[in-house]
Amino acid sequence: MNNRQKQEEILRISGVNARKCMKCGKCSATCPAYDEMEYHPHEFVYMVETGDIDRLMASQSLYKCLSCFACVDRCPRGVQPFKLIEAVRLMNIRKQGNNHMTANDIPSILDDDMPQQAIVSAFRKYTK
Amino acid sequence: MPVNGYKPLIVAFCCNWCSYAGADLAGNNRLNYPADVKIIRVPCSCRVNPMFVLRAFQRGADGVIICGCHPGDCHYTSGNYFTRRRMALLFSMLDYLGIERERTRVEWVSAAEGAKFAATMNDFAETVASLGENKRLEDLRCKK
Amino acid sequence: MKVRYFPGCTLKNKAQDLDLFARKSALALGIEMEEIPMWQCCGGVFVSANDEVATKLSSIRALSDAEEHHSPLVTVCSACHNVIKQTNHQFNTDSAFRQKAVNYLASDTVYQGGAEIYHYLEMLRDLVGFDEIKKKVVKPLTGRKIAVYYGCLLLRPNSVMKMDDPENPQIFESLIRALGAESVYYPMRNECCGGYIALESKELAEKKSRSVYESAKSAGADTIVTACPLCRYNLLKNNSPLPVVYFTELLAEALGAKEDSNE
Amino acid sequence: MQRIGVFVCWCGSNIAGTVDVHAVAEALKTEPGVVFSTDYQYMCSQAGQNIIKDAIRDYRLTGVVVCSCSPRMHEVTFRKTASQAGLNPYMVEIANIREQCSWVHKDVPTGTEKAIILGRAAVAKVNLNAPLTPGESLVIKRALVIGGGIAGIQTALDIADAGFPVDIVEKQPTIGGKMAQLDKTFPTLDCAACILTPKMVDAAQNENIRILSYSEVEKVGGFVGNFEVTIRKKARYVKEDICTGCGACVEKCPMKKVPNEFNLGMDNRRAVYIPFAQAVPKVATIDPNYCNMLKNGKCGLCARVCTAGAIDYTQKDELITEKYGAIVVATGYNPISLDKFDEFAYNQSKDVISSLEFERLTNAAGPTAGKLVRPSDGKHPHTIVFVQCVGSRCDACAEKGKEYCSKICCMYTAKHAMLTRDKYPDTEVYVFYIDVRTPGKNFDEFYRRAVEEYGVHYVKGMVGKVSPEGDTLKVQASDLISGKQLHIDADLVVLAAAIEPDASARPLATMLTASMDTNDFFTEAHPKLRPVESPTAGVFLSGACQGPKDIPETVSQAGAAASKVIGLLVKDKLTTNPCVAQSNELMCNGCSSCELVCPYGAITYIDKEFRMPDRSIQIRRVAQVNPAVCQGCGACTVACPSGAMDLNGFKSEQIIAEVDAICR
Repeated sequence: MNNRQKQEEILRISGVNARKCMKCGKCSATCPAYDEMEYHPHEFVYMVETGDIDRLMASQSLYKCLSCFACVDRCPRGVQPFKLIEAVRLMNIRKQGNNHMTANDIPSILDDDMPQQAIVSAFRKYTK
Repeated sequence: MPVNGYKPLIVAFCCNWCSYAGADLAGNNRLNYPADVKIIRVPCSCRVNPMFVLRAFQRGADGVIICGCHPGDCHYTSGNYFTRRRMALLFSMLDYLGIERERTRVEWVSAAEGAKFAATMNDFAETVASLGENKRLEDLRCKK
Repeated sequence: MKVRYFPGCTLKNKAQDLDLFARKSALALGIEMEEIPMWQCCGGVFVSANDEVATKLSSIRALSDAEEHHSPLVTVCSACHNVIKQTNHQFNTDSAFRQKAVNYLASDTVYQGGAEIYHYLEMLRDLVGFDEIKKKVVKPLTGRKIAVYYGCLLLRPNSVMKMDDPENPQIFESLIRALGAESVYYPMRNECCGGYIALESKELAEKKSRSVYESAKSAGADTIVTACPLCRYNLLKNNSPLPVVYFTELLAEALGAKEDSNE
Repeated sequence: MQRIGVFVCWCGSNIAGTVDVHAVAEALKTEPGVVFSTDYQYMCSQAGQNIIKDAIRDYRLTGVVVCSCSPRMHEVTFRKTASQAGLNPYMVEIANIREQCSWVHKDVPTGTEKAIILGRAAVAKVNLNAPLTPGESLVIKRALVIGGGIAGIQTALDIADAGFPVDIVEKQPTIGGKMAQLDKTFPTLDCAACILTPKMVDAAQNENIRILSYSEVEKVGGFVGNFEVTIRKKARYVKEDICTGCGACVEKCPMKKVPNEFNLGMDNRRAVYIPFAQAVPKVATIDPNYCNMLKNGKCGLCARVCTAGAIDYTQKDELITEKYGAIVVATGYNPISLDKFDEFAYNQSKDVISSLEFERLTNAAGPTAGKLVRPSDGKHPHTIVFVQCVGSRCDACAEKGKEYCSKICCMYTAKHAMLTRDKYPDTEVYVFYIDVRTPGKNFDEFYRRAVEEYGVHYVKGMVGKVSPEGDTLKVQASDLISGKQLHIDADLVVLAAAIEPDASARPLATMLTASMDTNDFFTEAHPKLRPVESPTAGVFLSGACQGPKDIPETVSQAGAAASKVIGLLVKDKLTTNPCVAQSNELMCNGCSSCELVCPYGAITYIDKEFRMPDRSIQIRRVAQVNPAVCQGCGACTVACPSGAMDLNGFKSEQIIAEVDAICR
């Protein structure tokens, strides 16, 4: 897939219209994982809008998103940056061999109290 | 877009305040749509008597479209609401008579929506062309 | 009143208290919680991509069950509630997804999209009523200072969840007041604890959790109450100085159902 | 049979480029009724019009078809031409072969073929045209202005100055509107009260102006030149003509805990009150929701202390009916409710305030006598964060705010920031902006001064969350230029709330049959060329009811609306559109279907005597159209089951003739 096709695929599976963004930065103002990210939510939207996909797909920022939906709720334009982040992440892990985490990685980072919810969701979010 | 070279005959009733002005705007912006569409100006879409639509089909029109102001924006406050109800009834009756639903349409086009007017007409003309000629209601006695 | 109950896997394992006290309280309130037979894990997180179907089928099975029984579908875990409600929303608004999901399931009874989904809190508010609960309280939690912790999943995305005002919610506070305790306001009650990252980035999870419990503590709370097992785990794992308990436990306590025979 | 002349215009190459104009003129020659047909380069030019006039005389034409641009462009021109040559102007029809033919089709054969068909339809219609004569209606020389803010006051003053009587209807107990609540005005920083209150006094003293305060419009009937309006004058329980505004009653009223709406609830007033010192009319009003005497019949203190004897607890609402020639809408705006934006904690902290509240807090006549303090503890704030675009520029699918830019916020926020830094140099002031929009005379210079001379920190980015912790407000925001998430401990947060039309506008628009956009702003007759007229004749627009605008814009629009009103009121009579409905009494069966669908109430029923063929007299109930009220929409013509109702200029047989011509 070339960059343009990737861009179209991301927009398609996320259902997001990145052109709605008016660059106010409220998503980044609201993001609880901002400081851990290389590219921040508003940059995600801009990079998808302009087709700068490869750099985005290579970034660790994809796995810092907390899925808290705060950017979705507070965006004044209804852009839903979270859905873009998730779509880019899926583009990555849907490609064979691109899992962010494998089943073998899990036991070492597990502890006794960890609820099932965290483990199953890790499989949803990081592997395919 | 003629299908198999067939060019349909389409009558468009446009209200003076919104849709007719929208059609003018399409012209100002040089937005193409098929010449099969012929516009008749009426003061309000509610001036369109179901009789006019029947007459058009009787005389061989292949499609009839009625354009008015958006609901709530009628120059005469409520005319387009009458249109919406009247035409819903008429179209379902025409459907019963074998005039396909796709041959009739009500659309809201504002004076500012030149692009929408052209897009609507392109779409409608294409749809009607794909249905082919209207034979159901055509009164052959009217043909010379 | 009968409801269909989707407990979810965490409630069968690490969060058995959340489940147990939910059942006991329901009993005390005269609600019959019928566990959906052979329910399957919701997946823990809603995959927002609209071409993702398989991961959402378990939710649709649960929804279909509730529809079939003409009963509200009740969840207690925030994550299950979020996943099921978002799946239902997609089912009802995205016809391509609906078609695919129905094809995948190939079941005799096709889900029509009509299930009513209630979080346990919403059930208390909308189907029972907080005034009614207040009447049934036998051991009011007088003197307790409770910080309610919504987290993210109950409230957001608001366009789908529609539980309460996501920025200034009141549902949890109203319950706490109905139980006779004082509800302490603190601004971080609807901010993320970092739970989903707990597996991978302990530091970030710790930072976020700390900001939550410190906010609650400085507001003068003695207990944090939550509906989410992951929030509870995360806050406690990251050394919350305040106890973190499930809301169902407080409810059962106030209703006098906590110490009943353990069946 | 008509004698019709056809005139095909080239419009330079605009039409002639895609339409073979000679072929069109030639083809139409053979149409029934056509006795003359020609083409010319510019029909609308003097020379072109002369061709038409000459042909009318030479060929004794009874009808004219001009194949040219849109009738919306030159129908009036060609009707005038015909009338100058002695032909009834309504015998002219236009075939639109430019906007709806030559400009939208590419090749000559297609364009020509369609132009011929359109011309044919016009000819078929003219064959059935009948001469029409516009009627006349009288103009009542009195205007009504709805809303007594700066827009309404200015409009009323201008109309009154021209010598026409004006009534101002204001729903509050005083005129003055939003401007009365403001402290200073941008970009000149003159004090709002200093420039507004003299105008309020002028209005009160002008003998042509009657101020109906504490009143609302209840019903509107009639039409341009002759509206009949019912106004409800709400009971204020104080005789307006006797009250001297001394304030003794206010001082003695024991009911002290009524939220003061003039200060946006930041302090309290009494149950009997005068909104502010410069109120016009300066008359007390008793608030029936709080007055003990009105609620329980206990108290009566104000009546006892009123030496003038103005208090009247038995007063009732009064209905006034008055006739007007013109109506001006000046209903203004309100800031939106901030309930849906509680990420900014407006409902969670007293120290998060709206910009209008900030105006009151800095106003010398406000609740703090102009001292800028935190509403929660009365302390001086050291760090103030201003958030712009709260609720403005929201996408419709976000369902929270307004899609439009509220226009005034950038400038008043710059003003607030600048004035704060000027008066309290020890405060740090942050303004979070998405874009700073300052188109206006001296506007950008003003904003730059706030940054350059007063050291206001303008940050490109938005605030994500405000968390009240203890007595500070933790502000989490993004700084897009430095690429950082900022965390500011603020003492006061000021939200520039979007503005929306006043809630009274929508029901008023329904009464006036004036159109509104989806945001409830009144629509202009033409967005560029008729900006102060509503599409409904005789209804004019002044101020923010038409769209967000600042004071200078409001005042100029108010003046423009007044000049349009004056232009209408100087006329003694108006000509009316002759294209109105007409009922054929012989066919009418009196069923009332037409009356029910008429949006203007133009149709009434009368009992009329008919002489029957056997010379007997029969009395039948038949419809009658008032041509002065009818606007010519045609709804009734379709509703009529017996085919009695028809529309002049657009008769059923004419439209059918057009259909037939097109389908031939």
